[in-house]
Amino acid sequence: MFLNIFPIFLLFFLMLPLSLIFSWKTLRILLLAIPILGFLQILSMDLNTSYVINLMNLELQLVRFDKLTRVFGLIFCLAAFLGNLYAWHVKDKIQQVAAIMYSGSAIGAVFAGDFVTLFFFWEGTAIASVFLIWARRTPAAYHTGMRYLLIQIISGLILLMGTVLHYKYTGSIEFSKLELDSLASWLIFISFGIKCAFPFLHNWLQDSYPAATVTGTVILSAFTTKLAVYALARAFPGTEILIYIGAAMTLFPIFFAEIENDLRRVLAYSLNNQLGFMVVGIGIGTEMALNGTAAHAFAHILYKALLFMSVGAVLFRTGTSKASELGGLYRTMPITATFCLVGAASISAFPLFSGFVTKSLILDAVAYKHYQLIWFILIFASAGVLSHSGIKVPFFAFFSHDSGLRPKEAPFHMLMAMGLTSALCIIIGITPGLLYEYLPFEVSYKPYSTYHVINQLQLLCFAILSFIIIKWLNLLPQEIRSINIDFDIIYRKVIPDFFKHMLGKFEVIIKIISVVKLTLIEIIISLLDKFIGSDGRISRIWSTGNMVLWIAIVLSLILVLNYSTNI
Amino acid sequence: MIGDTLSQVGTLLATHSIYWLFIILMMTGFYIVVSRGNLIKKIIGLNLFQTSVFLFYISIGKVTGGTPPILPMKLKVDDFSVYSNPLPHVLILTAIVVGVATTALGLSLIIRIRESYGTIEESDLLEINRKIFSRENVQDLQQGDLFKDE
Amino acid sequence: MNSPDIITSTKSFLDHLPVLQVLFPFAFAPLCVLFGHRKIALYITISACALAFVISLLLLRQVLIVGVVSYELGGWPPPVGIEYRVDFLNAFLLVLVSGMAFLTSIYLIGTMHAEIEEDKQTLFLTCFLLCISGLLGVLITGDAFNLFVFLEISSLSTYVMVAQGANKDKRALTAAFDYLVMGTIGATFFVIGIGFLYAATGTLNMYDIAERIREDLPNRTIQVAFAFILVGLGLKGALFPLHTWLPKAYSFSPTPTAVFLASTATKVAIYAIIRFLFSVFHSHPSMLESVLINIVMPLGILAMFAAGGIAFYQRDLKRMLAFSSVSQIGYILLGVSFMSTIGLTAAVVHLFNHGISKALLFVCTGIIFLSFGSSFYKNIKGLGRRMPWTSAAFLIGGLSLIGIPGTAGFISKWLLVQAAIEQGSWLIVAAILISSLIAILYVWQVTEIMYFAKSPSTETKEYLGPSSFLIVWILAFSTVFFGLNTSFTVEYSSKAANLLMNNFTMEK
Amino acid sequence: MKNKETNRSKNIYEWIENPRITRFLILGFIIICVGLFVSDFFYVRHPYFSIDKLFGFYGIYGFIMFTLIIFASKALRLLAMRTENFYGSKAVDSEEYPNEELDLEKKDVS
Repeated sequence: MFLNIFPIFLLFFLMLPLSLIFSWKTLRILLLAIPILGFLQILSMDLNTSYVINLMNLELQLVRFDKLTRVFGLIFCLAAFLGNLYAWHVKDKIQQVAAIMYSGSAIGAVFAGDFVTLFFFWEGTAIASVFLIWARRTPAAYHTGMRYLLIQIISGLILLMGTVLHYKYTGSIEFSKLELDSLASWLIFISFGIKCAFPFLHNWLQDSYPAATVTGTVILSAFTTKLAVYALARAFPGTEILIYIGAAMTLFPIFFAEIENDLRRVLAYSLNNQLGFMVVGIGIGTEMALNGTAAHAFAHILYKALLFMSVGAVLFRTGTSKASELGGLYRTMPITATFCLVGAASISAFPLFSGFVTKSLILDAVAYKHYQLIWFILIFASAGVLSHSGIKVPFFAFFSHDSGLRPKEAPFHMLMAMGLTSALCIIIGITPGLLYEYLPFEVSYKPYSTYHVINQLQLLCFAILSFIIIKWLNLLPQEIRSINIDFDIIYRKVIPDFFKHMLGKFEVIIKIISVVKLTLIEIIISLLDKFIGSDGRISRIWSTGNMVLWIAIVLSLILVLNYSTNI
Repeated sequence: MIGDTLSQVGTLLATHSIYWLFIILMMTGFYIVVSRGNLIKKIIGLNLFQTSVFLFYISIGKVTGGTPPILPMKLKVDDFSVYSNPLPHVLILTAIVVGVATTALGLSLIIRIRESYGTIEESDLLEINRKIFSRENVQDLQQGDLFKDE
Repeated sequence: MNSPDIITSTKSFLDHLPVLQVLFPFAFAPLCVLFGHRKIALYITISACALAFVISLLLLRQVLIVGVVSYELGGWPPPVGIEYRVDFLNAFLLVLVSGMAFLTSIYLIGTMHAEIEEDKQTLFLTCFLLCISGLLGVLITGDAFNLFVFLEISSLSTYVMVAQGANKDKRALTAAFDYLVMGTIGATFFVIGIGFLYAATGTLNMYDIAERIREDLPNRTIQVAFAFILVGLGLKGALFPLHTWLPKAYSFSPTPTAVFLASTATKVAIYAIIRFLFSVFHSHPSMLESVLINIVMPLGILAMFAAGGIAFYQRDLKRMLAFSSVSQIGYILLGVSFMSTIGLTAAVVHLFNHGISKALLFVCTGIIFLSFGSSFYKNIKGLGRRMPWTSAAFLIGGLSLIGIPGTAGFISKWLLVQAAIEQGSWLIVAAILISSLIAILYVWQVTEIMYFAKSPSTETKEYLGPSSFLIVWILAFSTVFFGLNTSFTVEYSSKAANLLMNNFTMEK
Repeated sequence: MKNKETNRSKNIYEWIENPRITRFLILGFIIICVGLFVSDFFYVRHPYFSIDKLFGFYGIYGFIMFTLIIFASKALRLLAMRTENFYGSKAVDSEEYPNEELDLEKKDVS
């Protein structure tokens, strides 16, 4: 049946032509309807089907549907729906269409069965998503978007190089498990790594997410990195190096998040840290670990979106998301505060919230494989998550000292989106079986054992206790209007400064070049104007005599040519 | 070499004199179309040009010593008599019709042009048309950037 | 023109398809005048076009079965009598022309009363039908002189159709007059060429001429005939420096005329060029080669760039589209001049695809013109919001002009690039790609104005009757359809190209 | 500063401003912590490694690590902190969020 293998991304891409035609009123509804349709479609599709088209001697597998695809497809549709609901108030057509194209590309990439299709959607996500940053419409956002786009496109190009090499080595472009044994697979690995924000490749994430619009960040947070997690889970399960990379990823963002002032950037660091858990799961590569990764990605998209939504709502009402400017908002935004607390509890993995039932899968998988050090790092990172996402974000935004701001409660559609997401977080936390059913492998895991619950509560409660004591002693890092340098200083400051310094010495030559360039351009433009401009030699109206003369010229050209060559 | 060519040309002139006539006629017509500004004169030139081609066709059909390709009703038919090729004549009948239609259409267009523009001199017409063009463009320029609000 | 004796013939209806193809529009044309009422005339036109379209489809099927359909007009066997001869190439283009005629006739339902003065509508339709029959005749006939007659029938009626734009802009009159002068000279050149061929061979049947000149060594008569025919037809087909009639004729004529002409008239002339090159003069390959490579190819490339550049400078949609047509014809002639199967395929596919896309663009422009009274860029600011349906369709057509994958234009450009690669001429590949960039420029300019400029008012104002709407979206849909599904276009074109190239390679 | 009659009834977080309740809650929280710590006696533990066999390991680990994080970040801050316009106009940190997109409605506070 056709419907059974319908490429769902088409549904999303349809919005681009439709957006040219329909009024914004209709489009808004379509923006919500399409993710729902996609969600239902995925639910109704038969497992292990594929849809192949033949394009210029390449077999492109547009749809490859199995359990791993399904769980990511479902959460992407869900995230698209929630993100669009949250953005109901936005009247910026370009931004919203870019958002839906972005989610469509991500879904297309998840369904891609070969590297060429994957590349297409890989770049699609890059190009579509940058509009969510540019939609802020400030020069700074433009520059940030360009930096983001550059890195994303480079990731795509590396993927393309890897694909070409892979095809050369193996003669296949199928997107399946790879071994890290050739240049091709390393290139592909690095390309995935860039999107997955591996250490030292991570700065695009913290750089761009706080620069996006209120609603854009929510949507951005859901797709790009989780797409990379999916790609890694598909191509590199059980690759040991991922375990160490993942551990490093959980570790270092904690400290940066703790001292970061912009709450959206705090969340971006925390996103990076959560990705680390998933990457470790992929590195372990057992069935349980991969289940854990998929489940954690699922839960993570929801609670991370929830946290971004609540901070976004604060930004929407107060105009800032900086911790130093906020505080005490619970007085007038109690509902948002509650949802934020739900998100915080989920991400900190309190029992009965979604993070708990998914993270413990990964932790146990690590423990079963006896990676002791890694396990300790992950536990440490869990405490770290609590410190910045669990406590810092809600505390500084809604509680803390009174900032004097008295904004209105978030608009209804935002509350709806946050409410739905909160409900999902809690539902998954209470009945993990619902989610486990859709995981790539069979699950026989019971998260709610006494041992687990008490251990987790001990960890969290004592950490909170420590927080209370530190707060009481007034030793918390203060919120100061500031930024913190990270690895990106290398390419944002050091290298450009170096080049500027170098180029300064050749100033004269540069000046000459620019002058020559300008005069050349002027000459070309004047020539163009003279010949093909609005009243140019060729483009102006000709008299009949001129026209007829040209006939004679062409004719004689042909005749002369014939006479000269054929005698 | 040159002498050879000259003698060749000489024989060509002598044996194909009728063709040269048509070519001169054709060039005259062509030249009129190119050089005259008056639209009616242009049509006349066009006519000359076409007619010369018709003549050229008819002359192809001529067979030396042949009779007209008409079957005489009363005379006895001589089986061995040579007659000219009738096909070009027939073709040219069609072509003449086309030529007449073209001339008629051209002239009626000239009437309409005269009604709307008040002139049938091509230089004047060109000037008027270019003025209209530049007026359109000037309107554009005055508005400056197309993206400005109105 | 002889007409067949249908009643006494023992042949079945299907055997008479070739002549009926031309006859229907031709015979229905006087009916329009006879009835005199514009509504009745319109329905007569539509039914004639519909019949012609159906017949062209039947013919195409027949060609698929039989290969080449030959029809003796008046019962005289070919070398003596006039022969109608249908093979893959003209069967394919017959579908294009009659199909476009049919769509244009439907488009006329909603727009004729606004475009053409009331008392002239009947006569306009008569001319329209005559033009169709002329174009179909050019495509179908196998007789060189008959081709001239049909060419003139279509041209004469075209001049009249162009002049009908005079009630909106008086420049239509001078445009029509210039077109008349140029067209007549072109046709006369063509006749001179035919005359020389006749003098050399004593026959007018194109296939017979081909047979007879094969035995001759290349001689002056044939060379001169070739030069005259190429220039004469090149003029009708708007070969680059001979294109000057085209922008004026397209931009000042009523839009239905522009729609029909842009999608068919030049295409038919180029068909005639291809026909003469590959079915008549193919026995003199070295002559063809030197002319094609030294004259036609450079002119084609020049057209791609110069006309594209001029299109970028235009400030009026109609003129922009007209110049872009000249540039696209450059692509087609470039494809022809490769003298390879794939190049010829590219040319024929582009004839078809460009016909559809340009018709779409002109239809949209027509609707814009009717809604705002002009199609200047300054009047279409923010059109994306005011006329969403038309603008969207226009965008699709524009993308096809550029050659974006997923549109018809991509297929032909892709084939053309392949042909160039096959020739190993990377310079030409670069030229094609760079000229596509120019196309991006002039399409993007319009898109930007349509979608990103602020419009003076926001009310929707779409002059879009059900018939125009239908036509716009049929054309938009087929632009996308033929961009995704190439089985129809590429298959037939490559068959046609194979057939033509066979002639050619056999000679070599 | 705010109208007690209208707002108190609406807000679910009103208790935070009451020091008695907060003190009581913190006390309760400490009791819970102690309870969790002690509860290690009462259930079967499944330690994965040797260290987490320790009594109350998770509590101790959590407490120490949290403290460590806070102080380590304070140290990091000394190293990494810069002014907001360190990257100049090419980063969003130095600018305010553009207001056109926002809906900065204030709650009516009389």
